[in-house]
Amino acid sequence: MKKMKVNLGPLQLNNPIALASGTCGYGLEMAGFLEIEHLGGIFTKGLTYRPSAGNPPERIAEAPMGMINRIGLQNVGVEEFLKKLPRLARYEVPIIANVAGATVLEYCRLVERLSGEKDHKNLAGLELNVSCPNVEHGGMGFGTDPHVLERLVSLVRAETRLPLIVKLTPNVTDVGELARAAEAGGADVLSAINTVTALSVRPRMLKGKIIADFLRGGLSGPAIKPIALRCVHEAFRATKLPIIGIGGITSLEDVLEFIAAGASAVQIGTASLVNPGIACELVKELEAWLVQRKIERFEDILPMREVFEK
Amino acid sequence: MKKMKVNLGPLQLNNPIALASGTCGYGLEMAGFLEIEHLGGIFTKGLTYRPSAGNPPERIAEAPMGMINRIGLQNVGVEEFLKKLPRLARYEVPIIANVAGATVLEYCRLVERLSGEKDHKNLAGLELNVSCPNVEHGGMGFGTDPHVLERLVSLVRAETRLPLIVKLTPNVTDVGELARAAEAGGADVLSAINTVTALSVRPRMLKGKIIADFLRGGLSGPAIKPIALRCVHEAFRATKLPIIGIGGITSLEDVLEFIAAGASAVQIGTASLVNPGIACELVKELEAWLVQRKIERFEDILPMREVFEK
Amino acid sequence: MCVEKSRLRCLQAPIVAQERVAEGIFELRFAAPRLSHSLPGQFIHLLCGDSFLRRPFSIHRAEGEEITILYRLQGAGTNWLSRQREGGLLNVLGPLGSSFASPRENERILLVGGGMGIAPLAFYAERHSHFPTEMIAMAGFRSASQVAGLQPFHRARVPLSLYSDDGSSGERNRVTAGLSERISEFGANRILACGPEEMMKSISAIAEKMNLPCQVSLERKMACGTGLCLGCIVPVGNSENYRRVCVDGPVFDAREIRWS
Amino acid sequence: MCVEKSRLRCLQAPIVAQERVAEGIFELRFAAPRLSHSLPGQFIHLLCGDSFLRRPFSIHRAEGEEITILYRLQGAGTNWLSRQREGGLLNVLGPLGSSFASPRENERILLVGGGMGIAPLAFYAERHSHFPTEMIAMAGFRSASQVAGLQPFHRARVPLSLYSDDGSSGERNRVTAGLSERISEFGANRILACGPEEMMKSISAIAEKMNLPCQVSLERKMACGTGLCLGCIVPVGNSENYRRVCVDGPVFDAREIRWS
Ligand SMILES: Cc1cc2nc3c(=O)[nH]c(=O)nc-3n(C[C@H](O)[C@H](O)[C@H](O)COP(=O)(O)OP(=O)(O)OC[C@H]3O[C@@H](n4cnc5c(N)ncnc54)[C@H](O)[C@@H]3O)c2cc1C
Ligand SMILES: Cc1cc2nc3c(=O)[nH]c(=O)nc-3n(C[C@H](O)[C@H](O)[C@H](O)COP(=O)(O)OP(=O)(O)OC[C@H]3O[C@@H](n4cnc5c(N)ncnc54)[C@H](O)[C@@H]3O)c2cc1C
Ligand SMILES: Cc1cc2nc3c(=O)[nH]c(=O)nc-3n(C[C@H](O)[C@H](O)[C@H](O)COP(=O)(O)O)c2cc1C
Ligand SMILES: Cc1cc2nc3c(=O)[nH]c(=O)nc-3n(C[C@H](O)[C@H](O)[C@H](O)COP(=O)(O)O)c2cc1C
Ligand code: FES
Ligand code: FES
Repeated sequence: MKKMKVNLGPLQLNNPIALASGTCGYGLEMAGFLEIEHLGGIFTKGLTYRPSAGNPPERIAEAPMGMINRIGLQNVGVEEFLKKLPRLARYEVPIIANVAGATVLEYCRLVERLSGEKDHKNLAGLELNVSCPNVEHGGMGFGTDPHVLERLVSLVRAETRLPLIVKLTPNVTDVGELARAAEAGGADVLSAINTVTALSVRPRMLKGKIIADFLRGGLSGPAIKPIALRCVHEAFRATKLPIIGIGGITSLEDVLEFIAAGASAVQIGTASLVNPGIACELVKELEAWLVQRKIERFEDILPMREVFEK
Repeated sequence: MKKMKVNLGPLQLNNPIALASGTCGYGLEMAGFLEIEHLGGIFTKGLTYRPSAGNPPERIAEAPMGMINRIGLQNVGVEEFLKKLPRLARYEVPIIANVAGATVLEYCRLVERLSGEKDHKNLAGLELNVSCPNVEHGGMGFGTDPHVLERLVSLVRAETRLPLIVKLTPNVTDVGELARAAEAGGADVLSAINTVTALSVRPRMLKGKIIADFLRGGLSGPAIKPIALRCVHEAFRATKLPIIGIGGITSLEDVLEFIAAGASAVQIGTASLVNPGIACELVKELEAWLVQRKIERFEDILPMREVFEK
Repeated sequence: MCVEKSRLRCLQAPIVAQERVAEGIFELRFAAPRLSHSLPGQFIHLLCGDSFLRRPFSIHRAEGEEITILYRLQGAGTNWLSRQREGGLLNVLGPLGSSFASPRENERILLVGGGMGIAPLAFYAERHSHFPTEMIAMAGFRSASQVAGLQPFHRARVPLSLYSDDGSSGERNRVTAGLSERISEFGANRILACGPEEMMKSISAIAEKMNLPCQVSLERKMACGTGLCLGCIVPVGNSENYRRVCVDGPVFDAREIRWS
Repeated sequence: MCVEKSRLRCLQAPIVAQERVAEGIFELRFAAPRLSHSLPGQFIHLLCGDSFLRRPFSIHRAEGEEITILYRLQGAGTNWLSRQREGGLLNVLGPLGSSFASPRENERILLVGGGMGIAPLAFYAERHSHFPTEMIAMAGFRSASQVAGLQPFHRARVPLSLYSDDGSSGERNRVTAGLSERISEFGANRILACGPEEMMKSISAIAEKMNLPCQVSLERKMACGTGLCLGCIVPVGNSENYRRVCVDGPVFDAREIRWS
């Protein structure tokens, strides 16, 4: 559907509904559940240079209208990943690699490796996951300090001509400041948000005292939607970059809320874990919604920045 | 019930279950719904020196497992408040005034006014609400910058001998850092958390574009419980102060989770808006829980700090 | 321990009947002896399935031990409500809020309702039907398919004029169109109104001009419904001053409201 | 477009029957023709009311167009499930996961189940009852009041030994206590086990010592159940290596698992 295409600076998605990193494997895993070729795009599982086993169990806990995960970056590493790309290519759906590292160098090497001539053809863009613990700065994420973030983005930018998306974390005092840092560093697009840091506590008694099993990780799902909307809107006001909204989307109404808040496209994350076919259902619903309103192209409804700047 | 008493440094609550600020008026409003005298304590509506009308409507929106409010600090002002105290005194329940200001001076004058000899008798403590916009520092909350917070707390500390509780906001990069700042400033107790900044978006079409009615405010209710637990635990690890846990508590299980995470008592907020009698129900359930386990005094189950410090 | 006894608790009320009475409009009846003393204008606050906050609904009838509400499908909450069946339990908080002033002898009261706003007025008519007072009612709906909640007026023998936006039921007009004439004809000395805000604003202006006491019942988004959250405010008086619709209202003296 | 057809969609399955079969244990039957080809060991993933994540349950029976699960009350999800009635709809995703290897001719298979772990083994016994293979089963429960899910063994004429922690039903012992003797007596050449992790760990050790192939069905907290989230991992092999219980399992070769 040409009419559904959406342009985010240099990044073009087939339609505004994409799959979020970490909830759709490398894309191919979704073939059993939906029509991959109908998706707006696929953001693959967080990739590191080398294969990584991720965190030991337990990794997940349920939460009110959401879940907490501490998967860590279990992934096949860049070489295996590159082998998967040709198989994905036949679906003609934009693939965006979600990339992560523990050091700036690791990010750069990974991005460089992904940006070779050949892979350039199979990859539509790179999404920088900056929520991972930053071993160079005492474990705080790369995405929480504007100086650290701007430097990372600019160094990564130098390594690639692929569209560069910076994925913002909500776990900061001022999202707008970080959004500006990403823009200054040379990001083409912002995506928001990654998970909200949270703790699951299972209390039990031990020798008359109350103690607990803890699971610290990232909260996702509908519970964080109002936080995600706030962050998207703050990023929207802080920069001129196009934005991909993420966080708790489960319905067309949610999609429209993110678009109204300033996003030009969205990613579906946790919702796919509950209903693996949901993204394609939403694409169909959005299409029907546009048809019903006699709207020619999806992009026509995107609010102009001025609307918000009153 | 003596056995339910809990000591938080100089602050003593009748039991670990208190009412959170902004969801129980000035306490008297609750008389129609529960036995005030059975409560652990009452944290009254955010108070400013002068009466304040708060924000214009709309003020609330529903969210998945929660709500967003932007009440602002609608309150009767300190003089009217002081007149209410004697009527509350007969319930023999600790009353803690939640205090707020737009400037450091306003905080100090308010705290001074509340700390006179006579009122000292009727007030069990003061809770510093540091989430309000700080007009001296460009509207960012007093609770988001450790230097600003430490200075505020120490200046307020100088004005009062009442137990001083600092209420932490979750809208920061590093809750532990703010907790340490509050401790350094002279806080006796920490409470956590205030609401999480969020946005409610109601999209609609205008001239073919999607636009929205926005309501920016604080998210509360079960949706934020995992975030609140994380903040409580971070504050617990960062300081030696006793902690009052707040955020999304609706059941005894929730209460135990907060205690296992490091809180010595809790406040019930949004849950009272859905079921105004819930706090007293929880007090009864907790009592029964202790009796069933043959635990003499509530305080016996509180985990020692060492438990966490492995 | 009188206070103890009168404490408002949430109650679990069994559904007695649920009926679709018009297009997207339902009547729901449940047993709640403790609510039998509810007054016309008061509302109940209902938990509706997964929805986090309660939903307010005017009491439409309180007869014996049974309470009836009349509601229109709107969103998730009312959708859930419409799927509940006889025997199911409702979590009810109420009765809440203020009520329409009871009639005084020989008053001539005009009731003006729009849409679901008819619900509390019908309760008023029925509750006071044996009182020596004259009442007439005007009711406006979008179209004939939306007409509901009128039985109580018939039972109370309160004369009723119907209006609709499309003329499919009664006069094709707004209820407010012929209001001044109606007031004069009937010789009304009090007006009670409930319906869309625009309608109540107009009625309120007409009442003020004709110097008639007028009460309106307002709707606001509510969280607690019990006065605790300060979420449901309406501007009153001339300066920056607010009152809570849930406990200071929903029924207000029309002159008090600062209409927007 | 074969791929199209085999795509796994959530389905709305009407409940045919729900029955309490022991203390806190229920059997739930629903109609789902598309699941009739499910294999013993596979599971379904169910939405349970307000609970955000689905809940996994082994398939206990697949007969005609109907699927049966056997479950124990545990928390909010199973509580909701137990309140559902005939005619209600279940949101089902499945069948998911791996299955127990089908019997080969003249095998002698020992089925060992603990608690709800009996559910998939009973399915195995019944599904393969007409196959020329010998099976016996050992089933352990906390007490007589918890015994459930054994009918399929009877129907399949698979000899069954019962064990219980308190001796109230069958032998007062763990199923694992006399396992080695049992294996020898029967001359088992394969073991299938499902139950508490401790039990499966012991069985796995015994099988290894006796050099018998053994498959175990593991339980892990799951989010997706479809291999997407990497939440349900189990350590395998010798190094830092994980497999997903939901798609690589739940049935694993016991030697593969790195027991903790
Ligand atoms: C005092 C009072 C009495 C009422 N009496 C009736 C009645 O007798 N019959 C009837 O059909 N409706 C009545 N309403 C409106 C009724 O409360 C809403 O239709 C209902 O809350 C919609 O809920 P929903 O989940 O279906 O809709 P949604 O639109 O999904 O609700 C989303 C949120 O908006 C709120 N909301 C939506 N519409 C309204 C509204 N019109 N007024 C206030 N809040 C709203 C909901 O409570 C909820 O918090 C009354 C409202 C008030 C304040
Ligand atoms: C492959 C598989 C097959 C299963 N088959 C059966 C069966 O046939 N019969 C049966 O009674 N139970 C079975 N279980 C366990 C069943 O999934 C849990 O009892 C159920 O999820 C409990 O949900 P709850 O909301 O009632 O409990 P809660 O304790 O409130 O659940 C909280 C969370 O923990 C998870 N959880 C709780 N207990 C378990 C458990 N034992 N295993 C995995 N996750 C758990 C829930 O899914 C949920 O995410 C199976 C589990 C797995 C993984
Ligand atoms: C199980 C799981 C794994 C995730 N893994 C990644 C990841 O590898 N990289 C990343 O940037 N985000 C990851 N995320 C975050 C999501 O992409 C998304 O930003 C977040 O979950 C919020 O969206 P949602 O509420 O729709 O899930 C993960 C989320 C979940 C639930
Ligand atoms: C309607 C409303 C008003 C509030 N007003 C105040 C306030 O005046 N001062 C304050 O410190 N916190 C205020 N809060 C925050 C609560 O005290 C509490 O910290 C927060 O809601 C999280 O707890 P909960 O999830 O149990 O509601 C308010 C919360 C709500 C919902
Ligand atoms: S709804 Fe909370 S004060 Fe009215
Ligand atoms: S539960 Fe998600 S991978 Fe297994």
